[in-house]
Amino acid sequence: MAEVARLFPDTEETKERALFGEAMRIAEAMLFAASEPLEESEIARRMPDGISVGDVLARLKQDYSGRGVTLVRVGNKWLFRTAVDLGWLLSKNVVEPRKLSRAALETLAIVAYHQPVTRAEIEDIRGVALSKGTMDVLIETGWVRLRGRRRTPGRPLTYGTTEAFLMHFGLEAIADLPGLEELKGAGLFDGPVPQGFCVPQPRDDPALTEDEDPLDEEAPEI
Amino acid sequence: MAEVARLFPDTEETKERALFGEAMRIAEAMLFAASEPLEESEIARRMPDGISVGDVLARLKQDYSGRGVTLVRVGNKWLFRTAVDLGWLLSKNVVEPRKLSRAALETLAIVAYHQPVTRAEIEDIRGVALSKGTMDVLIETGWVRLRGRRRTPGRPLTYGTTEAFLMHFGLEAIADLPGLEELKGAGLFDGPVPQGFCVPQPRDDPALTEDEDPLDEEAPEI
Amino acid sequence: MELAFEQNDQGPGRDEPEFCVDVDGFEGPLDLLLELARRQKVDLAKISVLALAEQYLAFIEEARNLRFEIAADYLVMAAWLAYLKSRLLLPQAQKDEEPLATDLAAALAFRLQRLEAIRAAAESLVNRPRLGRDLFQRGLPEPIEISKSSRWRASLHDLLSAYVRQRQKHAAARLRLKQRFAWSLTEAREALTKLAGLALDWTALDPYLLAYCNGREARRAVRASGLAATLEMVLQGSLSVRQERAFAPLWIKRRAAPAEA
Repeated sequence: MAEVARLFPDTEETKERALFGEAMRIAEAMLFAASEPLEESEIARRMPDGISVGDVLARLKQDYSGRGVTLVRVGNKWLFRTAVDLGWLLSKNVVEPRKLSRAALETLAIVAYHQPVTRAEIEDIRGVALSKGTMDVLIETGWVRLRGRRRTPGRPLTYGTTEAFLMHFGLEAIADLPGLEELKGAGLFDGPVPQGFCVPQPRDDPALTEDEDPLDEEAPEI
Repeated sequence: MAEVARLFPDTEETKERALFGEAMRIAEAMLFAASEPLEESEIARRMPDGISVGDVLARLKQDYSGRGVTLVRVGNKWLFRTAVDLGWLLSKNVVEPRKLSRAALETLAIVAYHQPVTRAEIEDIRGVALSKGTMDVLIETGWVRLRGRRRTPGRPLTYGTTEAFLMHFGLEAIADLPGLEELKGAGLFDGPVPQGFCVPQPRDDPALTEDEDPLDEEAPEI
Repeated sequence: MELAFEQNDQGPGRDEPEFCVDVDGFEGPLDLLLELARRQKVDLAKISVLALAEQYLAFIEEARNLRFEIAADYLVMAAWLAYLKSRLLLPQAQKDEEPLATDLAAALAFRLQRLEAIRAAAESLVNRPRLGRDLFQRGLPEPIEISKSSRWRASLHDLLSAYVRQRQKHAAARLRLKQRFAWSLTEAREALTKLAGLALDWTALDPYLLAYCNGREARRAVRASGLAATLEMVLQGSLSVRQERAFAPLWIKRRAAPAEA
């Protein structure tokens, strides 16, 4: 046989090349259809006689390199996988518009006008306890941030608004929040303005106030 | 811009080629990752600007022709699947598709070739009444669907095939039905019997035909 | 008659299996006719409808002789073929308003052709490479990950009216109502945390709590909230509580967290 091969080298080579091509097709189809990564030995079992599964897989891997899909080896198993840099194709970002709850909106308003403000102060103004979730939601919106800790017993956290807050509500600066007269003018009061009603001058200066300490290094308990 | 391109033809061409290559990678990754056939428009949405999705898919299809996995088109959708001749390799651990009864099979063929078609027309071709179960089985396979109602007395329901039908039988379009040309050539679609029943060509266009009404809102009686 | 149709249940006494007739084996009279036509071994287009009609009628007759129950469909077809046969045999009347017998025969031949064609089509359809049997989809699809993010909506007007609403309400409430004394659990916890920080040894709870009280109502509220907060802290392991007997004063003591110990 070896002699024959020497006599007709071209024919033999062509045949072998065809066989190798067929082996690659087989491995490709098996890997594509498999519902889990395939053992190399599993693929080897389907290879035509005399064809090395290692060669086939190496060649296939090379063929797929730089493509949208790549052939990867995990331990002794092989699988096709989306090229790493194309991962973005497989994720979809769905933005859901959501409305703030009334409690969150009211809390946000208090934070805006009264910042830096503590949870206890917010509760005092609203007259009801603040549920844990409300503050979480406001922090999630990116409109409220932890500023520091009030220099009082218990060192409660202080809250303030962010730049994103200004941006969302179309304010150039926090001082643009309307004062009492403007609020009245806007017809937001229904009935007479209560006695002793005053609107504080809000400030969102990033610098801490005199009675604020910086946040601790530890994870803050919000 | 065109002038610049003339000045630096290589650069422009190289750039475009790179962009096209990237588009091919994207289409390849999307189609590989998908569990269901993808709408061409879905792929088009992810193409870089100025790249035709049709060109990309045609090229990809060509690149994969003769391989273990091939890119095929079904209606307006595309999918990768294993090459036909390699079925033997993969059918080892496969659940045999449900075997259809002779009645169901013939009914399916009639629906495929004569759609949109009514139950009475099916019965006329087969020369026997259709048992209720037969149609139910076909609808359950997902290959046959209710299309609408024929605009004739009694407003009978019309049936047609689905995309799943095309996919299951490896057809790119309904016009690829085997033997369709012979059947048409033999004039078997437009004989004198039954009266007024003349279907020049099977069509599974979702749009209703002129003599079809949409299905009623009420639950259809199949 | 040279037709031989298999029958599942052959009578024990019957010696002529060739004559076993099983009408159930056919998908209706047209199917039976098609089978009979195939026996003529000619192109269906050139079939002798007369011969076919005679064969069908003979077949039905045979079945009746064997006392098989024959479905109405088959009998209707038999009646129609008997009519067709007589029309084909008799000369065509001049002013006959009925369709020509040859047209009827052609229509029948056409129907048989069509049925045969659709059968062949069905056959080639199911023998196509089929998905899940010969063709396979991606076995390991990579799912699209959908990450949901919220875009919060609120207008400046919403914000301002929320502010005014509560400030107004609260200001009004302050003027009109004498607020009922309440000591929230949070407050109680804060106070107790402070206390527990000090209570390295057993400390009586009551005197401390009573510091918050002025009046019976307040006393009750403080007791209730204080006790609830105490129990919560005991549950969390930050406090130990002791009571000598029912209604006796409560003693509390800070409990070191295990990690610190």
